[in-house]
Amino acid sequence: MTTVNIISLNKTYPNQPVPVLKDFSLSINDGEMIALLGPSGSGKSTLLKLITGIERPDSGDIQFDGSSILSIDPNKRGAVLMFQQSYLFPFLNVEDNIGFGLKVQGASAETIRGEVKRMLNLIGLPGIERRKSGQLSGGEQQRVALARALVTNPKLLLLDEPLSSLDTSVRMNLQEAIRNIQRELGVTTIFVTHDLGEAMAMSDRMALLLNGEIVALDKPENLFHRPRSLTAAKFMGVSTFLSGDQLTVKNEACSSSEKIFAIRPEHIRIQKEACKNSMLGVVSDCVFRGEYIEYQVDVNDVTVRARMPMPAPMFPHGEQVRVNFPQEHLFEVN
Amino acid sequence: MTTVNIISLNKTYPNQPVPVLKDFSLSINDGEMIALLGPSGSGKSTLLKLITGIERPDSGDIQFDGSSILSIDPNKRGAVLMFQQSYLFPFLNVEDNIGFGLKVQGASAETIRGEVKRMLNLIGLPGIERRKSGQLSGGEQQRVALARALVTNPKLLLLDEPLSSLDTSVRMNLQEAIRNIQRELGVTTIFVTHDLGEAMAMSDRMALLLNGEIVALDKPENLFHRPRSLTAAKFMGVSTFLSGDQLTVKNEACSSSEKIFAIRPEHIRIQKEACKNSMLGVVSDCVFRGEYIEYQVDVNDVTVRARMPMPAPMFPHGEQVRVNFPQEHLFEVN
Amino acid sequence: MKRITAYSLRAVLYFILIAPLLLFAAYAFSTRWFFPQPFPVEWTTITFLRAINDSRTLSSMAQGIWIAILVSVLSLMLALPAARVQGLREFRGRQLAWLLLFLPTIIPPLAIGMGLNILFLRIGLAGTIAGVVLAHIIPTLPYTIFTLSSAFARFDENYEFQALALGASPWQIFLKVTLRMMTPSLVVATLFAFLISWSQYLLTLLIGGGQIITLPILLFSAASGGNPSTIATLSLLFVAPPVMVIAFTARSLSQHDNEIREQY
Amino acid sequence: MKRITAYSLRAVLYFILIAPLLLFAAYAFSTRWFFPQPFPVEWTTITFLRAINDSRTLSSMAQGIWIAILVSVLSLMLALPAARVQGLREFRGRQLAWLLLFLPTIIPPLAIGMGLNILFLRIGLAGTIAGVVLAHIIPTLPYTIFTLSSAFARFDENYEFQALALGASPWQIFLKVTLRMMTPSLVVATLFAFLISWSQYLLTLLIGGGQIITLPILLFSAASGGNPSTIATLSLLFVAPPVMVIAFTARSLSQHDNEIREQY
Repeated sequence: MTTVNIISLNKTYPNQPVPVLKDFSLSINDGEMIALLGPSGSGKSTLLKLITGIERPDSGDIQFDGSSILSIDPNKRGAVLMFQQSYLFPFLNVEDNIGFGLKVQGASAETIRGEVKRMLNLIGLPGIERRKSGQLSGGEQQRVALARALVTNPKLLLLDEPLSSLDTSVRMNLQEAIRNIQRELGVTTIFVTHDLGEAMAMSDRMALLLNGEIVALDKPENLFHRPRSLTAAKFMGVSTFLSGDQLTVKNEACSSSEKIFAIRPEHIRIQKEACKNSMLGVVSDCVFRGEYIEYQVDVNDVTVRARMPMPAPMFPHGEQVRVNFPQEHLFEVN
Repeated sequence: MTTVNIISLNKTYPNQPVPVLKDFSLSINDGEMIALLGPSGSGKSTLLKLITGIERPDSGDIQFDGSSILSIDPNKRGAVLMFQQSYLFPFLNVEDNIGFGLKVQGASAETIRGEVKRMLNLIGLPGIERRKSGQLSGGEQQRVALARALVTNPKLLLLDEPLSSLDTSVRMNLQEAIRNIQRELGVTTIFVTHDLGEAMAMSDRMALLLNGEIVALDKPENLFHRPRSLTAAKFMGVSTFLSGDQLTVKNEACSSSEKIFAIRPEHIRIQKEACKNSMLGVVSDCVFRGEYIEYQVDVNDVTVRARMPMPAPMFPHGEQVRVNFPQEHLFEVN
Repeated sequence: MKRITAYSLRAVLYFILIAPLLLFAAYAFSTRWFFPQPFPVEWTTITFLRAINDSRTLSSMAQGIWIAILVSVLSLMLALPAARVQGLREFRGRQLAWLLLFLPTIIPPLAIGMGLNILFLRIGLAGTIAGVVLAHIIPTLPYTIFTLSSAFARFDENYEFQALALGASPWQIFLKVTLRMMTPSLVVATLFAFLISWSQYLLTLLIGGGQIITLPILLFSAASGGNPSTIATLSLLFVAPPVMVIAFTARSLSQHDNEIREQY
Repeated sequence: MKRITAYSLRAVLYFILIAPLLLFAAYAFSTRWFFPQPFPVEWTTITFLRAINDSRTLSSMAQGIWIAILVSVLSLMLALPAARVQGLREFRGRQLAWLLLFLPTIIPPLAIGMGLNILFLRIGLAGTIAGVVLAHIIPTLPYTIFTLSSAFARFDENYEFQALALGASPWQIFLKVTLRMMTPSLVVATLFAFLISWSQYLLTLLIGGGQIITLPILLFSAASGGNPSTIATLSLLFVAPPVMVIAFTARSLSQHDNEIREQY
C-alpha cells in the first residue's frame, strides 16, 4: 500500500546541545514491518513524532509513495500511532473508540458499525462493543487500540513500545496477534522497542539506533548470528570479544588495527577438559534460568558470560574450568 | 537469623465472596529466599500485608523463630518491604532515605552515617549520599530502596515484584545484585513475582500460588524439569499434554482416570521423518526468537508449541511435518 | 477505632455545616422566638409566602441567576487557555503567574469595587449588567483557573495526539477529546464561578449602583430593617439555586466518577 | 503562533489583575485627580503617612493578622483528617459529603453571620476574638478541605507503609512522612485560609459587634466617609500582608517544586 522514504532527517530540540536525529535515512518497503531497536534517548520516539507531524524536522524529508508529507496537516497524513498505554478515550465505549477515526472523517453510522465489527473479529474480541475501557484487561485494551488505529485504513502504522507495560504471557500473545494482523492487512509498519526478543520476533528488518543514527539495518537472523560491527554485536547480546591473533578475551576493542572476534554467550562452552581455543577461568556465578544455566567465569580479569543449555554440567562457585570458544561460532566484527 | 512459620492463614476481605488466602501454610528456613509465583489475585500481596501487619488475618498464625508476631505492632515486627516502585521519600536525599529506619529507631548520627556508607558500598553505589531520588535511574532507586530496607538489620525481607518496572538489562543486573546481597547478609526473604524466569533465577525454593493456595513448592530445578501436577506444569510453561495409552495430544486433561504425560516445548522436535512417538501435523506459525525458533503446529485440532534451538530446520507455514515427543522427556503429571 | 474516629469527625463537620441552615428554617417559619426558649413556640408560613410573592424578590433572583450564568460562561472561556498554559507548560515566571492569579482574592471586594466603579463610570459600564458581570469575573477567575490548571496538570496530551493521528481536526479534538476529558473539572469550575457570582454583594452594589438588584442586596437591606423572619426567608431563598447547582454538580461528578478513576 | 497567543493571553490577564492596584496607588499618593485628567496632577505622601501613623490602623492590622493566623491553624487541624477521608477512602455518601462541604460557600456571609450571632450571644462568644475565629472557619474550611483532599487523592499510602515497616511510630510517620509529603498542599491551604480570614468583612462585623476591629472594617467605614486617598491608602495597607504571604507561598512552592514533580 505504501512505501516510506525517510531522507536525511535532522532534528535538534531547543536548549539541547546534541541533535536527536543526525542525517537519518531509512527506506521501508510496502507492507514491511521495520523494528527500531535502541536505548532511550536514541531518537526512536522523536522519529515517530516527526512522521506524525507532532514535531517538525530541522531539515530532510519524509515521503509516502514518493511524495513529501511534510506540508500535509498532521491529521491528514494517514500515519496512526499506538503507544505503550492504550489511550482509549475513557468516556467512550469500545465501539465508539474504534469508530472515532471514521467518525471524525465523516463516515456514516452504518459504515462505522460494520467496520468496527470487522476489526473486533480481526483482533479476536468480537462482541465487546458496549464495554468501557476500564472493563478491559491491559492486553485487551491494546488490542482495541490497535483496532482503532487500523480501522481508518492508514498508510503507515507506528507502534511505540506498544507491549512494554504488559505481562510476559500476554505480551507473547499480542506479539503474535499484531504480527498476524499486520501481515494480513499488509500495512507498512514501524515498530519501536527496546526489547531485542520482541524486535526479532516481530520484524521483517531491524534497525539498530544509537544517538540518532542507524548503526545496523538487516534481517533479524543476519543481525543475530553475524552482526558486522562491535556496536551491533553488543546490541544483539554479545558480550565476549576476542582479539584474533593471540585469542585473548576482552570486553572492549582496544586498538583499531587488530582483528576482533565475537561469540554469542550460548555458543561458549564451560568444561573441565582443555581443548583448542580454550582458556582457563574461575566460575564466579551460576544462575539457573530454566532452559539454560548462565555461568559467569573470570578469565584474565574479564568476566565471560556463557549460557549452557540444560542438561548442563554443574560447576560450583570458585571452580577452575576451561572456557571453550568453538572455532565455528567465532565471527569477526569491526 | 530467622525462621518463619506461616500456619493455616485465612483471610477474606469484606464485600468479597472468595477468600484471598485459604488455610495457607509455609515454612521458610533461616536465610532462605522463597519465591512466590502466581498471577494477580492469587493472594501474594495479601500475604505480605498480613506479615507486615498492614492487614490482620481472620485466623491462623505467623511466627518468627517460633513465637507469634500477630500481637506485635507493625513497626516492631522487623519485616521490611520493597515494592515495584522504590517509594524513596522525595524530600530526603539518599543518605537520609537509607538512614530513615535507624533514625526513627533512635540511632546516633555517627552510627547512621557509618551504616549508610556500608550499605552504599554493598549495593555498589558508593558516594551518592547527597543525591535526591529524582536524580537516580530506576535501577539505582531500587538499589537504594533495598539498602534502606536492609540497613535496619531486619528479620525478614519482603520483596513485592521489586523489578517489574525495570528494563530487561537493568533487571538482570539487579537480579544478580539482590541475590548476592541477600546471600551475603543471610537475611530470610520472601520474593513475590509473576515472572517465571525471575523466580527461578533468584530463589532457593519456589511456591506456586493459585487462588490463595500453594499448588506446588520445591526447588526451581525440580519444578522446572519434573512438575508433579498439571497445574504446576502449566505454571512452568508446559503447554503440551498427552494421554498416555494412545499417545494423543491434548491441551487439557479430560478424564481423571487416564494417565497424563507432559513435555516441555524445548524438548518437542519438528521433523520430516516419522519415528517412534511422532504424530502428523501442519505448521501454523513460525517465529524467530534468536536462540530458538518457536513453531506452532496443528495436530488433530490441537496447537502444539515447540521451541527448536538454532540452527533449526526451517518449515514454511502450511507444511506437513512430524511432531516428535522423545520418550526420555515425557513425564507423568496428575 | 480509626473508622469510628473518622465517622465522628464527619458527624461534627456536618453538624457545623447544617446547624445555621436549620436555624434559618426555624426563624423563617416561626413568629416569635425569644431567649431563653430552646425552640420556636409558634409556627407560620405567612412571612415566607409574602416574601416569595414579592415581585422584587423574584426579579432579583432571576437577575442574580442570569448574571451568575454569564459570569460562569465567561470565566470558563477565559480560564481554559490560561489554565492550560499553567497546567501543561513549564515556563519561567510560573510562580509569579500564580502569585498574580491570587491577587484578586486578597484585594478586598470593596477596594476592587471602588476602583472599577471609577473606571466603569468613565467607560459607561457602571449600572449595567455587563459591568456587574465583568466585575464578578475578577474574584471568580482565580478559582476557575486554579481548578482547571490542576486538572490540566494531570491531563495527558497523548489523548489529543491519538485523536490527531486518527484524522480529527484541532476543533474536533478540542470538542470531542479535551473538553470531554476535562468535564469533571469543568463542572467543578462552573460551580465555583456560579457560587462566587451568586453570593457577591459588594461588587454588585458598587458597580450596579442601585440599578442592578440581586438577592444579596435585598438581604442586606432587609438586615438593616431587622425582621428576623424576613431575613431568614430571604436566606433560604438565597440557598435554593446554589443547592440545585451543587446537586447537579454532585450528580455529574458521580456519573463521571468511573471515568475519572480510569483516567488517572 | 500558539506561543504568541499564550503570551498575549497572559499579558491581558496580568493587566486585568494589576490595573486596580495601580489605580489605588495613584489615588493614595495624589491629592486631586478629577475627570477627565488621564493622570494625577499633584503627588503627595501626607494621606499615606497620616493613615499609617494612626494607632487604629496598626492595631486593626495586628488584630486581623492574629485572627487570620489562628483561623489558618485551626482550619488546617480540622481539615487534615476530613480531607484524608475524602481523598483516600471510598465510601457511600461521598458525593453528599462534597455537597455539604460547599454549603458554607453558598450561604451568604450575612446569613451565616446573623445566625451565628444569635448563637454566640447565647453562649457568650459574641464580641470575642474566639467567636470571630470560629465564624471565620466556616467559609475557610471548604477551601482547605478541598485543597488538601485533592492532594490526598494523589497521595500514595505506600510511603507510610514503608515508614511503618522501617520501624516508625504512627506519630513519627505523620510528622516525618505525611506532613512532609503534603507540604505544598498545606502551604496552599494555609494561603487560602489566611486570605479568606484576612479579607472577611461581614462576619467580623456581625460577630465582633464593633469590639473586634480589623482592616476591612476600617476600610468600609472610610468608604462611607468618601475620601478617595484614605480609602486607597487603607487598600494598599490591606494588600501588604497578603502579598507577603503569597510571596512566601510562591517561594515555598518553588522550593518544593522538584519534590512535587518527583512525587507525581
